[in-house]
Amino acid sequence: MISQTVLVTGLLLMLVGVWGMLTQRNILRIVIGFALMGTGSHIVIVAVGYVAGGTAPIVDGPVTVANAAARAVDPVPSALAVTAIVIGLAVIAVMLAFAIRLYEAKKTLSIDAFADSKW
Amino acid sequence: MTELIGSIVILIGAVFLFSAGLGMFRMPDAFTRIQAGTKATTLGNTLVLIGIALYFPSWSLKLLIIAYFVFMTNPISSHALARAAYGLQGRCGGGVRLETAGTPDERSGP
Amino acid sequence: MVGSLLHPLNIFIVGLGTGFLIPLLNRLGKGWVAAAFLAALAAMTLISAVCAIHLYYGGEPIEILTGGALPPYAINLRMGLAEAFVATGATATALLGAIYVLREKYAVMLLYLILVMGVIGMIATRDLFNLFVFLEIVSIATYGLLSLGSRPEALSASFKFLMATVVASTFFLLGTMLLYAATGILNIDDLIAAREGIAGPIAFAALMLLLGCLLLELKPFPANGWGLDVYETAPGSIAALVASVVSAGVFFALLKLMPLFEDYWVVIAATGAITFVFANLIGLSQTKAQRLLGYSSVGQMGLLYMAAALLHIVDAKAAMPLVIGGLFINHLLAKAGLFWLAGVVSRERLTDWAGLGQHPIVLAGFGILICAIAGLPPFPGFWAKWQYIVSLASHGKFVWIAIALLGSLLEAAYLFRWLALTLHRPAGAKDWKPSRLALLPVFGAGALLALCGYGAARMAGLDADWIFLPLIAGLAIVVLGCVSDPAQRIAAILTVAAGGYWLVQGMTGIGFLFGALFFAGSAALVIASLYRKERRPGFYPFLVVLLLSLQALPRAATGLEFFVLFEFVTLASYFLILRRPEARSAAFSYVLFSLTSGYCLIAGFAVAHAVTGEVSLSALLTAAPESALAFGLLAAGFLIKAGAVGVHVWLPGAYADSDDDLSAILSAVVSKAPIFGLVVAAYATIRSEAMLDLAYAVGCLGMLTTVVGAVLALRQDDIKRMLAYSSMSQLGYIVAAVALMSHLGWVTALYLTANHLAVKGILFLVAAAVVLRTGRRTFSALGGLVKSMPVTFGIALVGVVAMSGLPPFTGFGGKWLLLSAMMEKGWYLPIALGVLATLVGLLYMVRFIRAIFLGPPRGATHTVPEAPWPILTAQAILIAGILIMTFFPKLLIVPISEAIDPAFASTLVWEGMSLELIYGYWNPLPTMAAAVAVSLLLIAALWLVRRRTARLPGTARSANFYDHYQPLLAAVTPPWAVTFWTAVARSTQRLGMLAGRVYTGNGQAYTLTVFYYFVAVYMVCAAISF
Amino acid sequence: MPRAAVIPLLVALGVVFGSVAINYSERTVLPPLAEAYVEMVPRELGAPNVITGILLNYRAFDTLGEVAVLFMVAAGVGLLLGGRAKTDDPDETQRTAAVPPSEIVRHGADILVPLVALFAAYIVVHGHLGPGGGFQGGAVAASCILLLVLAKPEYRVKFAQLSVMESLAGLLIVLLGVAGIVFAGGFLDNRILPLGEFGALFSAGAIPLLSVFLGAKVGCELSVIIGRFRA
Repeated sequence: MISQTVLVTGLLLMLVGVWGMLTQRNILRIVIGFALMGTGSHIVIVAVGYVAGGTAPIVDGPVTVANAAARAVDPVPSALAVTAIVIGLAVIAVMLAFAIRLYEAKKTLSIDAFADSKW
Repeated sequence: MTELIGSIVILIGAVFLFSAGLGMFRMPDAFTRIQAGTKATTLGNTLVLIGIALYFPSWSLKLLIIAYFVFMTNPISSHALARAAYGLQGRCGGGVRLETAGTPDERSGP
Repeated sequence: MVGSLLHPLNIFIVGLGTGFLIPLLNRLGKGWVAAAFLAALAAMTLISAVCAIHLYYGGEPIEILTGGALPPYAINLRMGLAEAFVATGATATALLGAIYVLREKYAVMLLYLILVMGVIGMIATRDLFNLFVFLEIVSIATYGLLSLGSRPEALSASFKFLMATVVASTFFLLGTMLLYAATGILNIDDLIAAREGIAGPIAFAALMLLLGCLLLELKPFPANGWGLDVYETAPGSIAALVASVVSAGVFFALLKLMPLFEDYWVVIAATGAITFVFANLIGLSQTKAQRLLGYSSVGQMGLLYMAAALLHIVDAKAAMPLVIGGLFINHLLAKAGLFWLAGVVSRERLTDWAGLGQHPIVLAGFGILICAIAGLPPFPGFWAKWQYIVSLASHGKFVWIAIALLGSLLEAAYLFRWLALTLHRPAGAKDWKPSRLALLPVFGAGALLALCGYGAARMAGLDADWIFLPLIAGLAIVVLGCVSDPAQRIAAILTVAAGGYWLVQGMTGIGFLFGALFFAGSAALVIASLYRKERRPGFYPFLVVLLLSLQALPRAATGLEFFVLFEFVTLASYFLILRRPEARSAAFSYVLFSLTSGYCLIAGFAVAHAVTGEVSLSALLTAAPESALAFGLLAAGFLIKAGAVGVHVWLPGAYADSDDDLSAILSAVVSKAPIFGLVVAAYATIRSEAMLDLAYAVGCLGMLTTVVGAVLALRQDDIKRMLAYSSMSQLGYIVAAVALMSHLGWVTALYLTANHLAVKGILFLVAAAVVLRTGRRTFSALGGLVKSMPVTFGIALVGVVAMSGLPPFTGFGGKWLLLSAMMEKGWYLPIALGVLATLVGLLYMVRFIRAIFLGPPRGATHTVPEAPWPILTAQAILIAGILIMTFFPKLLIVPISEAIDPAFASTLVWEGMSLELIYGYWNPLPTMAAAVAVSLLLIAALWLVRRRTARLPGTARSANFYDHYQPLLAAVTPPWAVTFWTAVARSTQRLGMLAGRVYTGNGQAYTLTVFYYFVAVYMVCAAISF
Repeated sequence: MPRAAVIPLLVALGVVFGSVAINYSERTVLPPLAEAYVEMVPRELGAPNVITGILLNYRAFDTLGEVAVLFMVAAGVGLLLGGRAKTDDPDETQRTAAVPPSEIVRHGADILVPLVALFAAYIVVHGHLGPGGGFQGGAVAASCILLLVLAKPEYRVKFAQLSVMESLAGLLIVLLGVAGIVFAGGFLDNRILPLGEFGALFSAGAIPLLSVFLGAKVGCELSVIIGRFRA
C-alpha cells in the first residue's frame, strides 16, 4: 500500500513538472519544471523497490545476515536512484548554466525570445 | 507511561510542523512566510526530538546534538533569507502584492 | 582473448584515464594536452579495429566482465563483429574530426574524448541501466561541446536540444525502472531471453518509454526541430560529431534492443519512413547549407532504422550486415565529411558556396561525398540500397521499396542542385583559400568511403573486377592530366580504344553486336573531341569512364553488374553535361530522370530476382509468366532513359546544351544503352503470351515518340535542338522495333541502331563544325555554306540521305525492314504512324541541308574555313561504316540473325543482293522508285497548299516554307509534358515548404511535440498489441 | 505554449501513468537478483551496507560512468560560464556589495562549517557501514563550501586546486579499478584489500578507499560548479 501511494505521488510530481515546463514562459521556471520531473522520476524509482514490511538493506543490529533476505527492501532501485539523482543534478546544473548564458545573450529570460532558427 | 507522554509530545510537535506548512501556504508575502516557516518548524522539531528522547532515553545525547544543530541552522538561514528578500524588495511592509517573490527581472512593488 | 593490451576494456580505461589526465597535463602545456588527446583517440580506434579484424576472421565475441562477478550480478559488455565494426567506424570518424578541436580549450578535448568513449559504451554494454548512464554521458558531453557556438542562435538551439534530450532520457530512466519492476531483470541478454514473459500494462508502458526515448533521440519527424536547429547553428566539427558518432551510438542501442520491440517493428519502420520522406521533402526548400545537411542526416537516419526494422520483419538475417552496415558507414562518413567541409567553408547560405568550383580538389571531394549520400556507385550506400530492395522484393514489400526510392530521389534532387550551385561562379563571389590540413579529414572520409564501397561490393556478390576498370582508368587519366594536357588526350583516346577492344573480347551473341557497336562508335567519336584546342579540366577522365562503362555494359552477366555500369554511365554523362554553365538546368533534369529510370531498373531487377530466384540476366529468359511486373518496371526505366514521349523533357536540353562533341557522343552512342537494356528486358517476355499486349503498348509508345519527335524537330530553329529531337524520334523507331518481339523486329532494331549511331554522329559533328566555324547555331542566321565548306556539305548530304530513309543508303533498308516486320505482326496503327514520321523526317532533313548549305549566304560566311581534321576523320570513319552496311548488308544482318535467340522463326533467306521476305524480294530498284514517287507527291501537295494560302508574301524561299507551317505545327504539339513536369516539381517544392512550417523555432513547442510524439507511439503500439 | 495545447497532453500522460499506477502491486518478496545481492554483499564483500556494496563493486561500472558525468559537468559549466569570471565587469562586483552579509551569518558559518565538514567526512568514511557513501558525502562537503561562499563574499573558490584534486581523485579511482584486474576478480573489483572484520571501519576490501576518493571528487566538482555559478 505504501509503495503505491509513493508511486502515485512520484507520477503526479512528474505531471506537475511537465505542466510547469510547458506552460511557464520564464526559462528558470522551465528549469524548475525539469527538476520537478526529475525528482518525480527518482521517487518512482525508489517506490518501485519497496517490499511490504521491509527496512533498509543494511546488515547491522536488527537486520542480521540470516533474516536479511526476509526483512530488507530491494537494494537495486535505491542504488540506481543514487546514480539517477547525480545525473539529474548534472543536467539541471548544465541547464542553469545555459540559462545564464541565454540571459547574457539577449537580456531576457522569456523562452519566446529564443526562437531564432525555424523552417 | 513515558511512551504515552512521549507520543503526545510528538503529536504536538507534528501539529506545529503542520501549522508551519499551512502558514507557508496562507501567509500573504515573503516576510510573513519566512517567520512562519522558521518559528513553527524549530519548535515542532524540538518537540518531536524531546518526544523521541522520552521513548528511547539512551539516545538523548545524539538527540541533543541534533536539537543543537536545528537551533543553529534554522534561525540563521531564515535570517539570511529575510535579508535577501529585503535586499531585493527595497522595503518591507504590508500590502505587498500576493504574488511570491518575483523573478529577478520582475520588480514587485506596492 | 585479444591479448591484454588490445582488450576492448582498455578503450574505457584509456578514455577515462586520459580524460582525467588532461586537466593535469594542461598545467604542463597545450601541446601535451593535444598529444594525449590524439593518442587516446588513436588507441581507441586501433583497439576497435583490431577487435573487428580478429572477429571478422572467425574470432569469438569478446566478453568484458566488470565488478568481479558474472553478468546478472555485475555489468558485462560484449564486443561482437557488429559492435566492433560500428565502434571502429565511430572512432575513426572521431579521430578524423579531432583535428578541428585541437586549438580549442582543454575542456573541449576532454568532453570530445569522453563522448567517444560514451558512444562505444552505448554500443558495447549489455546492461540496460548502464546503457542509460552511457546515453547520459554522451548527452552531457554534447551539451558541453555545444557551448562552443557563441552566437545567440547557437545558444538557443543548444537549449532546445537540451530540453528535448532531457525529456527523452527521463523516459529511458523511467522505462528501465518500470521494466525492472515488472521483470526484475536489468541485463539485456536475459531480457531478450525472457521477452515472452514481458507482458502486462507496466511492462508495456516500460517498453514504450524505452522505444519512445530511442526513437526521439534519433530525431523523428515532426519531433526533430530541436535537432535541426543544432545542426544549423553548431560549429561544423561538433555538428559532424552529433550527426555521425552520437547517432551511431543511439542507433546501435535501438538495434540491440530490437528483439524486445518485436510486435512494434512495423511502427519503427513507419516512423523511419515518415522521417526519411518528409526530411528529404523539406530539404528541397532549404537555403542554408548546414540546415540542409541536418535534414539529410535526419532523413538518412530514418532510412537506416526503417531498413533495420523491415529486415527484422522479413527476418532477412543474411542481408542485415550489408544493408545496415553499408547504409550506416555511408551515412557516418559522408555526413561527417560534409559537415567538416561546411565547417571549413563556413558560409551559411547555399548560394555563397559558389567559389568552391575554383578549387578542383575540393570540388572532387565534395562530389564524392554528395554521390555517396545520394546512394550512387561505387559507394557503400548503393550496394546497401540494392540489397535492401532485393531482400524486400523477395518478400513482396513493394510499398516500402517505393518509399525508399521516393525519398532517395528527393534527396538526390537537393544534393545535385547544391553541387550545381558550387560550380556556378558569379563575378562578385569572394575568393576562398582552404587550408590543406583542414581538408585532410574530408579526403580521409572520401577515401574510407571508397574503401568501404569496395568491401560492400564484395558482400553484394559482385566478384567481377573488370567493373571497376572504368573508374581506375578515369583516375589514371586524372593523374596524367596533371602531367600534361596533350598526353592526357592521347592517353584517353588510346584507353577508350584499347579498353573497349579488350572488353569486347569475351562477349557473345547480341551482347557482342552491341559491344561492337559501342566500341566502333566510341572509338570514332572520341577522335572528334580533339578539335577543341583549349584545356578542359575533368572532361577526359569522365569521358573515359563514360565510354568504358558503356562498352563494358554488354559484358554484364547479372542484374547487379548491368545496373552498376548503367549508373556509371549516368553519373559520368551528368558530370560531363554539368561542365558547361548553360547546361546547368538541363543537367539537373537529366540526372533526375536518369535516377528515376535507375530506380525503376533496380526495382525491376529485384522483382525479376524475386520471381526467378536467380541473379543472372539470362535468368530473365526462363522467366515465368508473372514476370509482367519485372518487364514493366525494366521497360519503364529504359523508356525514360530513351526519352519516350512524356518523359522526353530532359533529352533536348542534355543533347543540345552540352559541349558539341559531347552531344555527338551522347546522342549517337550513349542513347543506345537503354536500347540494349530493352533488348535484355525483352527476354522476360519471349516465353509468355500474356506479355505481348504489354509489348504492343511499348511499340505504340515508340512510334508515338517518333511522330512527336519528328514534328518537334521540324519546329526547332536551333540546329542542335533539332538534331536532339530527331534523335528522340529515331530512338522511337528502334524502341518500336524491339517491342515487336519477333525475329525480323530485332534484326531491324539492330540494323536501325547501327544506322542511327553512324548518322547521328555525322550530323552532330556537322553541327559542331558549323558552330565552330560560324559561331551561330540557328537556321535563320545561317545559309550558303556550300561554297566555303564543300566537304562538310557532302558529308551532311550522305548523313541526311541515310537518316531520312531514302535509298540507296542503310536508312531505307532499316525502314523497309521495320514496316515489313510490323506488317508481319499486323500492327497497323504503328505502320501509319511510321509512314507519317518518315515524311516529317524527310521534311526536317531537307530543311537541315537547305537552311545551312544552300540558300543565300548570310553574314560573313565566305571566309569560313573547312571543318577541322579531327571532325572530318571521325565523320570519314562513320561514313565508311554506312557504306559498308549499305553495300554489304550481309556482313551485318547475317550475324544478327544468328545471334538472336533461335526461338524466333528465322524469316530471312538471303540470295545475292536481295533479301527474300515473306512479302517477296526486297529488290532495291522497284521499291526505291515507289518510295521516291510517294515522297515527291507529298512534298508537291504541301507546296501547292502553301502557295495558295500564302498568296500575299509570295517569297519562294524554302525556309519560308517552314515558317509558313509553323503555326500549324505549334498547334499540333502543345507542350503538355513540359508543363506537367514543371508543375510536379513546383508542387513538390511547395509541399516541402508547407511541411517545413512545423518547425516554429520555439523551444517549448518542440518539447511539446516530443511529448505528443511519445503519446502517439504509445497509442499506436497499444492499438497493435490489444 | 498555450494551455489548451498542454491539457490534452497531460490527460494522455495521465492515462499512461494511470495504467502503471493502477496495475502496480506491491512486492511481498525480494526479486531473485535483489535477494542474491542482499545475501552476497555481506558474505563476499564484507560490507554491511548492501547498496554501497552494489554501487561500488558489482555495478561499479555505472559509478565510473557517474564519475565521468560529474567530471564533464564541471568541465562543461566551466566552458559555459568560465569566460565570465575573468571579465569581472563592474556591475558584477557592485551587485554582491548591495547586500553585505550580516555578521550573524558570518559567525553562524564559522560555527557550522567545521560541523558540516565533520558530518561530511563521517558519511564518506562510514559509507560501507551505514547509509551514505561517496556521492552523499561529497554533496554535504559541497554544501559546506556553499555556506562559505554565502557567508564570506571575499572567499574565492580556488578552481585550479580543486580541478587538480578532482583529476587526481578520478585517476586514483581508475587505477583502483585496474588494480582490481591485477589483484582481484576483475575490473573495479574491490577485493584487493583484505575484507577485515565485518562491521569494522577498515573492512570490506577497498570500498572505503573508493568511497573516500569518490567523496573527494564529488565534493570538488560540486564546489567548482557552485564557484562557477557564483562568479
